[in-house]
Amino acid sequence: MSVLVDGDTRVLVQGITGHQGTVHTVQMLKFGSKVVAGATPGKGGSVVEGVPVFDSVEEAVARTGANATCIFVPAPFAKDALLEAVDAGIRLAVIVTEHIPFHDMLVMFHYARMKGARIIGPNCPGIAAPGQAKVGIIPNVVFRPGRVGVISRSGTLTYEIVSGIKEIGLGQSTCIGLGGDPVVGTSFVDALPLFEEDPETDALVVVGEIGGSAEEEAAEYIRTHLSKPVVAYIAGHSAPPGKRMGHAGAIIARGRGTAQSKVSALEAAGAQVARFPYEIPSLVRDALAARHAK
Amino acid sequence: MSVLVDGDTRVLVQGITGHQGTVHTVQMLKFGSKVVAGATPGKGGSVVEGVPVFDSVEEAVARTGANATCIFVPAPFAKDALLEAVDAGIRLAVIVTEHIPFHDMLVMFHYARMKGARIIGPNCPGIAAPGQAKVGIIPNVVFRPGRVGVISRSGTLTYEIVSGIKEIGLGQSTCIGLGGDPVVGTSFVDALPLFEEDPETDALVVVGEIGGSAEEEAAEYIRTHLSKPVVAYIAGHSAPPGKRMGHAGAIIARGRGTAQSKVSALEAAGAQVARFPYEIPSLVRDALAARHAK
Amino acid sequence: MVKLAEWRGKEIFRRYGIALPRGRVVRSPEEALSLTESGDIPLPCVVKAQVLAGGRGKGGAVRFASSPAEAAEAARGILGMEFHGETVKELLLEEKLPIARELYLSLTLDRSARLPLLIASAHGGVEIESVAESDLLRLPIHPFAGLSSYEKRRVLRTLGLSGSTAKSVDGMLDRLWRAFQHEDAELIEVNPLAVVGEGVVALDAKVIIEDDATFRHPEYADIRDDRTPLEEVAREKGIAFVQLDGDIGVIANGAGLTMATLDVLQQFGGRPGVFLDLGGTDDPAKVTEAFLLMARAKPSAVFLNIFGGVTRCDTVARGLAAAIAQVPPAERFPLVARIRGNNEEEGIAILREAGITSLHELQESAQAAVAASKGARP
Amino acid sequence: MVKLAEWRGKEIFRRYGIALPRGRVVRSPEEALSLTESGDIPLPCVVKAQVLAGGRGKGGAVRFASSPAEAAEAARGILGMEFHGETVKELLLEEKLPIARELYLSLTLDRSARLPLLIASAHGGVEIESVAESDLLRLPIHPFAGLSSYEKRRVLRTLGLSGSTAKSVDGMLDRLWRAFQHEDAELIEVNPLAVVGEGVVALDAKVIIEDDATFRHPEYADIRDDRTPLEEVAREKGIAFVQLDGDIGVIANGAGLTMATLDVLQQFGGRPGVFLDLGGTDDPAKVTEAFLLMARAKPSAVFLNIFGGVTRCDTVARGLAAAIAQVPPAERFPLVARIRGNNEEEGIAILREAGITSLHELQESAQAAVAASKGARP
Repeated sequence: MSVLVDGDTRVLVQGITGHQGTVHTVQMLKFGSKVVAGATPGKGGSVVEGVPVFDSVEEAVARTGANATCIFVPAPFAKDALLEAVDAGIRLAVIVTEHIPFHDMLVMFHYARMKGARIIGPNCPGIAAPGQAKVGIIPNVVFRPGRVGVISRSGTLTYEIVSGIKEIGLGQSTCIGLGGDPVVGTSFVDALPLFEEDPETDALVVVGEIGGSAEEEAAEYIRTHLSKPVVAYIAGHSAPPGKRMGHAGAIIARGRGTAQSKVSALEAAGAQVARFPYEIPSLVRDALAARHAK
Repeated sequence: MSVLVDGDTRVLVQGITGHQGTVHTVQMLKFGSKVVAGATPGKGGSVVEGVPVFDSVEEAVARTGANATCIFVPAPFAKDALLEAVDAGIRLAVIVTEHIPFHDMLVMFHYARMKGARIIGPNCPGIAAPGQAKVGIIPNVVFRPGRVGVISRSGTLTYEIVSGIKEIGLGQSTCIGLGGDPVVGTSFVDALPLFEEDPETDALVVVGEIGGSAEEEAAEYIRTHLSKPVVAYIAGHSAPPGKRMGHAGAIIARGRGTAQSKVSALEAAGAQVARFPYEIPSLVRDALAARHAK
Repeated sequence: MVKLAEWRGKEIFRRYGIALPRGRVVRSPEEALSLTESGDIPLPCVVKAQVLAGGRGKGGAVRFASSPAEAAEAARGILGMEFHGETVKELLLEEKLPIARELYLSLTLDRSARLPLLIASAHGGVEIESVAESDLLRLPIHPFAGLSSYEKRRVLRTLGLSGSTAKSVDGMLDRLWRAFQHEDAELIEVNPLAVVGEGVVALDAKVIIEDDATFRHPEYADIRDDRTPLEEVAREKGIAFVQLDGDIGVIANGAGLTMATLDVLQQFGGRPGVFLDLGGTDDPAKVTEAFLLMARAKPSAVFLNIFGGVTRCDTVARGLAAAIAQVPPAERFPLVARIRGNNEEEGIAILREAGITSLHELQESAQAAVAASKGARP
Repeated sequence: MVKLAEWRGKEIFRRYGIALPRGRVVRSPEEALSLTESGDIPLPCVVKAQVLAGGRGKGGAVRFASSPAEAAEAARGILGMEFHGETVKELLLEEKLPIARELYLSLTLDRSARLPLLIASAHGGVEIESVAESDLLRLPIHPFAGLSSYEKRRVLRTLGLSGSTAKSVDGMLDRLWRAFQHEDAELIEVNPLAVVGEGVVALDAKVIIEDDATFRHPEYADIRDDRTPLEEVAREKGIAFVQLDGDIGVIANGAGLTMATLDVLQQFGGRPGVFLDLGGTDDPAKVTEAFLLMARAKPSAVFLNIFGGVTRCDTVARGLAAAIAQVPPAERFPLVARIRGNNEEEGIAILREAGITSLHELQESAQAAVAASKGARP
């Protein structure tokens, strides 16, 4: 078992005919994902990398049984793409697109939730369960099947960390990149219970950033609900207050959301907090050893 | 047991300080309902018929544990009243107010559904379970505890029919007046399963009207899901096509929603369909006898 | 239900930027002559009766003119016509456009889904009821998401449009949706939506505004094209009053009970001619007014069937007793009364003092009313 | 994040009908003199520096004037001031109103709830961070329901208002909400909201527009009051470029990896001075541009730390190799490179040809970068 995706996940790629859509369709296929359909208005009937393309999501779902979507369409059209997917009955949407206005995302989030659909992202690398399926853009090379779950707000930093886990001979059950935008469809507290319940996951890596309070909320959840060991890392210790560090989410404001506040909360919740990314793999190994020794 | 309300129902009256609000608070109290609070902006601190009045629903809920609301506020303010109730955590709202624009009601309905709250009405007489609780305006005199469930789109016609059931010595488990507006929070197909599952209900009376397709949908549900006997009546056989008969819902358009279409559907579903209201009580008696004879 | 005449609907369309033919409302042949002579309305033009019923084309209420004289002649021919019970008092003069295709679009309510419903068809210009279901696109629109681009693309595929015509319809869909929501419409129908050159034009406009929303739209409160004069008086007094083809008057409370009462009367051979729904009231004066209004409709007999809830029996009885004294002898009619429910005993006592017996059963009282309408004394 | 100067925020407020003091932007003492002499700005008046930092009152960037000469004098005193790193170039001249009370209102985003958040306080005119939590109302507003009347009543109770002042705030809340939504604002803050007579007036306006929404609001795309010149150039080229206080340049991809890189450098005693987030790109030319931009910031050393995903290692290596050849000798600096991930081997090979060794570990490469910044050869 894995989290949210598995061998039965049938992936639709919205925006498959764009450059990124095509490139990552190839990568998803190489990973072993069942990419069953693409959707691009006006491009119905074409084929991209062996994947049939439809004009509408409704048609793609009807014809291929797609049950998850990976959205690459440009920001001004992302809201429409998500609504189309949700209305067509898709219940898992990974939104890779960046720069979606948060006012759009508010509507997307609450609409999807109302209809029982889950969004991962936007501005996220997506989700991957080695040996099962990948919906998103995390490089295939960093993975190796295993029993470590990874949840991260970052993109490339996640690759760095996941790769580090692989380099010491461990592997991942599922890795979710939540995205770093101010409004994300799935936050740490939404993702943590999925890993807690996943019998294939023995330990968790939580990768946070300064800004917002998602890590503090995660800490509270870890403290009260999580039985599995957690290794955490927070990026942005050295970031100057008030400077924008790239992600819209990574702003320190009003004395909340600082790296120190997050680290303290996570430590108080019993998580092992790494000071640097390269410390994570060995902390995970130690946590797994301690868990198995019990 | 009864349907939707019972002895633990704690009723809030929104618009309690208005004439209708006060009159029906008295009637609900006489019925035995626990009317625990009223809410009227600006009238917080006053007392109506022994019931404390609060400025906001939030305060009323916090202070009295109200878990159902009966809304009497005028149509232009009804949407706000409902949103306030739902946001305060109330999960059952009976809206007596008539003339609420359906565009407002669309927002009210979907917002309530999103938050897990049920609306009965608008423009409805509400719900009553004899011996348990009443939330609404159905005259107390027509009731008597018993095992007949009543679901109706009408107001006074419901009283007439419920009263008729009482006059032949039977009684009601729960009676729900759904309201006759084009958009109602609870329709026949929403209410039927509640009665099917209610161990206190042995037979059902369904009172419909021309217009819309709620009765046709009810027939489909009865045919496929209902084990209990159903006696039905449809008002409006003699109504001329296209004439508005009072309820915004009672318009015959496009050959759908005629009395004949509804009667045929209900008969095909196995319901006993009365031609006139005064035939209902004896049909119910027969249905109960047949059920008990089984 | 405020049904708007075509020209009023088009005024709304214009406010929302929906493309229309050039047109003007005229009320006389002279106006038609001068507007076409001056070139304000280009020729050839269309002259359309401003009535609410459909089927104007077949019924001779739409004519074409290619000269000012013909326009005046067409206006003369149509003005004053009786069309399905309406007298034509206004015409819409519009330029005649070169139509490539006729399409259909409407927005209405899907009661079951509790969602606005967009209906589109490539088969416009005919009554939509006659279009095969397979040629209709029915698209529910969620108010929380609004009309999405993907939904508009579905409409465009259904209509078989692309390029700049598609773009023109795309924009119109947004405008129709805005109008539907902001004007609290029950129905907005464009039939036909004409493809003219590279764009589209709304050749007709059917707009129905929700009665209940007129508190937000006082501009519609005065538009009442589809009511008889007595219905209009009743509306001003806040009484639901509908005229039918028969002779028995019915006063009841609540739509369901009113309809059931009509059904029962008809079953016993009666012909309901006017009915009046008191709704919920606790004002005897309103009951009095309603009764006097009923008298003006000159019924052969009146059946009063009240089940007291919000409207208490004693209120009705009091209003009725007061009214009876005020009806002029020439306007008197037989009355059968049945009052039940809240405060039933007080009501019956008040009626008894006024010389009226309240019957108990619906069946017997309906039979009595039918008999009275046919000359028997109740 | 497009932070708007007060006067720009107030222009938006004016468009939405939000009550403001009479005011004008001036850029010279002469303008201040003539506007007060002519009566366009009534006296007494307030002269406010148009800078983005807070604390203008305490910092001497707000002055009062009761004559035209005083207004000109105040303008002369403030224009050209350095205020928290900004040079004052514009002033807002406004009538001074008789203030009865100062309140606080803002709309922002509650990330956890994924809802807009309305914050209100009866304690306005001070930094909201200094107001006790118990004196703040935090009200999440659901976009599907909009700002409801009951929510506005809660705000009015919090502010302790009634009567016509309450009505004035009620209307303002609707307008602020509309502006928040329609302008795609991240923040709208009115502090203080002044009670003046029976109504309220927005004395200050802090508006931040979301960067990502500028495709809908091209009018904001050119407003860039809070960027350094190099940051501005980077923005035009679509590169995230931020200047800090140190001397080491960092080129990375992705916000998280960039921040982690800065953290590690600092840990080893380095002082990051500028960083540049390539984001996701597969265009070597963009990498070249970024590198040349970095050169203009004159770093003591540059640490390139790339984990290839969307941005492939070979793309980065190619762009980097091309750039190095173009850097003028005077602008050269030591470079430490680490490229990992997609197409890692190709990338390393390309760098090797350009004479650059890619290190493998983050720790060793960060240490090397710090050493290089302090004069050691990498």
